[in-house]
Amino acid sequence: MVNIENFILDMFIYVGIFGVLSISLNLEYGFTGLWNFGKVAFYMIGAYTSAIITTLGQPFYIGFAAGVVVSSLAGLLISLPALRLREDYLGILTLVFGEIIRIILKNEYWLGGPLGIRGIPSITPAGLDYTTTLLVQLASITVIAAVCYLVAYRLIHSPFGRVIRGIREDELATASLGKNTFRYKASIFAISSAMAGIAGAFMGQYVTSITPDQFMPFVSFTVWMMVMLGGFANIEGAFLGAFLYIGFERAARIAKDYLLLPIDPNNLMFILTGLLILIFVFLRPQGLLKENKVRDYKGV
Amino acid sequence: MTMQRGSNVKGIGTAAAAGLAVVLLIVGIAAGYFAGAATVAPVTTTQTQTVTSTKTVGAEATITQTVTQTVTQPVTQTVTQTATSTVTRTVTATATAAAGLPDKVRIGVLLPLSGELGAIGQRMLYGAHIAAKIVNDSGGIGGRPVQIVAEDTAAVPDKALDAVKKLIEVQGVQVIVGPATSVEVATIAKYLNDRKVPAISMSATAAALSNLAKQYGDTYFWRVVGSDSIQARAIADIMKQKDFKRIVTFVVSNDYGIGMEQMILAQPGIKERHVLAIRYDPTKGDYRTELEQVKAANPDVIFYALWVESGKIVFRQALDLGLEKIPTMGGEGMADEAFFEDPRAADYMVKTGLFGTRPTYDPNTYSYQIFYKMHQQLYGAEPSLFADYTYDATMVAILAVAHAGVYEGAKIKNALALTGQYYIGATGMKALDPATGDLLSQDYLIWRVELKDGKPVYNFNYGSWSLGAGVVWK
Amino acid sequence: MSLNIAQILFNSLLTGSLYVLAAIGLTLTYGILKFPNVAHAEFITFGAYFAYTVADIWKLGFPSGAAAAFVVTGILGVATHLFLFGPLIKKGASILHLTVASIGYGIVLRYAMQEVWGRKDLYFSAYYPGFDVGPLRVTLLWLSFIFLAVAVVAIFHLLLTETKIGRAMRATSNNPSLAQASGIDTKMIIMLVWFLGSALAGLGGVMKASDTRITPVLGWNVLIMSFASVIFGGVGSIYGTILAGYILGFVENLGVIVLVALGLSTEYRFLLGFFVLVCALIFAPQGIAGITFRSIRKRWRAVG
Amino acid sequence: MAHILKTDNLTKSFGGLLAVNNVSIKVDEGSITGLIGPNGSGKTTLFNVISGALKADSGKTYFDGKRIDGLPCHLIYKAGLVRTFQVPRLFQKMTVLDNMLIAARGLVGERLTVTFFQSWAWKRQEEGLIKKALAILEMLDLYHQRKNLAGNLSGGQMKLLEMGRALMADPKMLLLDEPAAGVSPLVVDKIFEKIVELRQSLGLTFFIIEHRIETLFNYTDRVIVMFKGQVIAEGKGKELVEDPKVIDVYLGEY
Repeated sequence: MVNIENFILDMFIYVGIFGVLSISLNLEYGFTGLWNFGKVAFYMIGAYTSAIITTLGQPFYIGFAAGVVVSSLAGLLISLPALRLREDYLGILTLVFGEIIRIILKNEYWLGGPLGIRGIPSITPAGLDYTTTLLVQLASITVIAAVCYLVAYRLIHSPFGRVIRGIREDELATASLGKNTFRYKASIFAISSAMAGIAGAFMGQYVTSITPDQFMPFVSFTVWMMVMLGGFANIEGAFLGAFLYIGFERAARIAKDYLLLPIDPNNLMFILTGLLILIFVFLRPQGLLKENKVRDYKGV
Repeated sequence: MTMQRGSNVKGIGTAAAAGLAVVLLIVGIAAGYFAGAATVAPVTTTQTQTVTSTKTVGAEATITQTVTQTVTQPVTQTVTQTATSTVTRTVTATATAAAGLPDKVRIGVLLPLSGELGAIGQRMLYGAHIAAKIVNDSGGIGGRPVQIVAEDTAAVPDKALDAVKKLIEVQGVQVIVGPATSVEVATIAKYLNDRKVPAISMSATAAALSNLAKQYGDTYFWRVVGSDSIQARAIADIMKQKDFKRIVTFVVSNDYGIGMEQMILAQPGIKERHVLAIRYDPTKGDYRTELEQVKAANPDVIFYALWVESGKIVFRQALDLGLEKIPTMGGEGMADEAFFEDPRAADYMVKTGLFGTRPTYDPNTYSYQIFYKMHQQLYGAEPSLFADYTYDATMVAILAVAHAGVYEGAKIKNALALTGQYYIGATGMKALDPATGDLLSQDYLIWRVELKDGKPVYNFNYGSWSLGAGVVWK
Repeated sequence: MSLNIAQILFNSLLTGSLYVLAAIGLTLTYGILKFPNVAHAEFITFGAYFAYTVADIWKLGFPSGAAAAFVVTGILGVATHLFLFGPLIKKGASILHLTVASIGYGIVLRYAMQEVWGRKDLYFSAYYPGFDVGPLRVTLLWLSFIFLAVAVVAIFHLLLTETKIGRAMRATSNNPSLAQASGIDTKMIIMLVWFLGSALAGLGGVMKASDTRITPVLGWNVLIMSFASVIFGGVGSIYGTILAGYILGFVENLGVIVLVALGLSTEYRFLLGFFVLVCALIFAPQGIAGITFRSIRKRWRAVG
Repeated sequence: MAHILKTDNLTKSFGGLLAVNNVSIKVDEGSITGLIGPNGSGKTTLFNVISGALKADSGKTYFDGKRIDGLPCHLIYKAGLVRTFQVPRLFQKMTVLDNMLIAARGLVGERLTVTFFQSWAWKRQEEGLIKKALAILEMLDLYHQRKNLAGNLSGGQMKLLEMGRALMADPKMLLLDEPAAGVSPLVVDKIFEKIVELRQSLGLTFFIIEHRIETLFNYTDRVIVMFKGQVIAEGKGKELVEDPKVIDVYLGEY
């Protein structure tokens, strides 16, 4: 009764969800140079907004749309004071923002309380067998990821993408060239928060249950590791990084059954993750894939 | 969990014999169930059931065990009918191979083996291994050995989801013991329903989990521990009986603590006596100002709902701040000898005469002794909090597989409701409600921390509470 | 009985003292190397575990445990610089990469400690009974906490103002390349900063652990508030950090009273500290060390 | 000739240090004006204040008849005043061509709606801009580097590219901060010849900080001398060489 294909399909669904999160972080950090250590906040806001609306009986597309809008607005809201700060302060502020949202959700019973929201309607019709359900979900996240990819693709391969790269390289120089850098940074924050929001909304209906404990700061760090693995400022790398990280995690879970180690496998896995980060920082700080070019300028 | 040391079971020569006995008991009960299923009253009313088992173990000894258990269904509060049935069986050691079972019967276990609850989770896992060893020592389920497949959840919902998917999809596990926390249960419940694999939790007590079956249309979540809603009732009754007029609740800010606080406040007659609610951050380790607030509220009792890790710090700081004159109450999580590791926490508990509720079970029963002895033998230590419940959850899972006769989640689930009624576990009778997966009844004993020979101990004979009888002091 | 204000102020002092001990090291390395060292949390934890080993496993007593933790954690900090951050900086790693490296290093350290000392919580066996001083309830441990923090502050003050090495430290913190140009051995100074910073973190860990328990997440739980103190006080400013640590301790404890009165979880207490921090970031990004009335007015206009 | 740039008692201090102290200068339209002074005399700070990178503590700046002090950088650019930096601030991880194109005025592709839904619109617009950029690059002898990353250029090429980038913005006036620093002496003259050429062909105004006084005197119409945050002299190169104040504070050091 082993259904390894379900495990693999499920893994790819998560690769899709985290791929979208990685793209959104890549837009912020990889292309614009904004430190966002609170990615999980917008993921969480998307998930909760959508969950609340769909459990009230609204169809999923309204929930998704609301999730996108609310997390995008939250991104815009936090960006107003935050984007004036130094980059490392911005990182710490966003990290704390995520914790604030999580603690509020945990303590407010009308928002679900510590046990969160259960029974979120799934987008798959009831009565399908499990593998088919997974296939439907995988198809849906593929569509979502493709849309996010396309949005990111258009953004970074355009004059807009040139400006945000300029902000990353040298904000003052960009401003001296007539760009209202604040507006660009705020737009990027809003767009990538919207992406994180839809990832959250999708995850909510897939698991059909969300709890505040699912949104610990470590989730943000995970996304950072994925971006780092795949390559900064590379939107294909976002998916590669998500695939490698999640694949590593799942493979390690299975591998530990076949290895007899003198060391606790859970500890070992974390130590290896930490070492992997260090190795990348030392040997390939830019990640596996190279930065996406703005344009190829064929024929020029 | 703690227990009194002295054993009243005489005549068991070796632990192996004891193990064999239990398995025989289990198999016998299983067989007896199929033989006499029709004669058992449906568990819709309150019933008192006395189960007496007599069995012969080799040439060494004959053991007779009598367990009297009151099974009360909480939904029907007014007792309309009491049926007593006595089942006496003599079991012989014949094991028949179950054709529908695989070569190895895998029991999946989800526990926090790392993270904040890692230490306690590792020791809870002992319970599962003990259950498996006892069954395997006597030949497994119809000749098929039981294998424990443990996965770490770190008490993180996402990891629990990963872990349960690995168990079911990669290893084909069809019955699961765990997970430990209510949050994890809430996260994986839909998946269990989708995959039609039942999970039996040993320690998820949140009342809201009783709705899962209704929400998802089928009962794939079960628990061998009472829902907080029953315990809250017991606690409220005790508070009213003691006539506390200024109650302070001091709870850990998580699903257990906040849930407990909310459940107790929802009981009639408590809100008006409640003067202050404090929910604290378990990671903070600095509760002096919270405790100062408590002092200022001038309560006549502090009700604590906390886990041992942060709880010890709270108690120690309460003692340091001179709060030892205010009487204290607590929930089941505090009946744990791990509190005594910190002499100051123990001192506080003794000085304030901390008392509280805990699901009743008699550590003197044969069932508990089997578990206890095996634990001592294998791990050389006292069983820790919830190791016994893990043991029972595992036993219930094994029994259900034996009942079902096939290794298939949906059938095992169907067997669970019936299995539970006949399993007398280390922690008492495990009658499960097929509609919600909850323990049908839970009586509570009232314990109190006392000084005995200069050492702090739990007195488990301080009083008791049941739906019918209410609070009884001893 | 009404609220004992004196006791709450005393509690604030206690909370603040811990932040000060944990944050001074952080502000030193942050100021000179310009990146937030997240692995600082693990130095705090390591100090606690090491002190436990010396005090309760080798049974050498609590004071010698604390002293040993101070020295050994300091050495760990120096080793970290020599083998990790030093080479990275030489390679020209960006601030972000240093930060990410410190996250990775922190994970390695934390789980290595978990492997060595196990997951079970550990407790110091040292015992300090409480007694009353006027309206205050104190214990020897709490007093030593405050005394230690004050002593550290005083020693640092003397070090920075009265000694050559202290002036060199300040110069390096303000402008490393200028300091180097003016003949200061910045390498030596940076090493010293790592030693002192980590050693103080270790000591802070011992203090926190003796008040509570030793767990692998001990430092992590203190880290966020340490960062708050550092940024609030102005990165690199020791006096600012000290002041900020005590202010945050005070705000938090006062916040508990407000939160309980509002019926909210005191888990929000850390948000109150952060509310102060965010205001500080917006109105005085140089930290409280750089606050003047004019700068506040200017920021207000810039934001409004 | 009209004054295209005028400052009125500009003052900027850092802590206690007055970096720019009551500076009032005028730059004629279509002129090449030099700004000299010893290190730390406030030249770059003056540029930063004029271009909006720093906010003045007090004083006014007029450009092309409009007041521009207090405006953010990007609005000063919009008015037609574009600057370069002492250390070139190129976008090192972008190609030379991208560095040029980013500076262009009125790019429709920087609007999100166009980016998402009308990519043909900005692509068509860029065809023209690419031609213009390539022409400038050719003039600056950077054509062969057009697809290389800006970070891989030599120091002199970076200086040239930064000037090219500023030209791409169709400015009315350019503030050049040491356009020939770190460039070989041969190239220095080439750069200044280009500047003269540009003034003639496009009618641009130049305001240039330069250390090489000889060069500056050869190519500029007027030179302003700053010392310790104040303007101490201004005039034609030859007059200044004879000014005792200038000799004292500046030339004396040489």
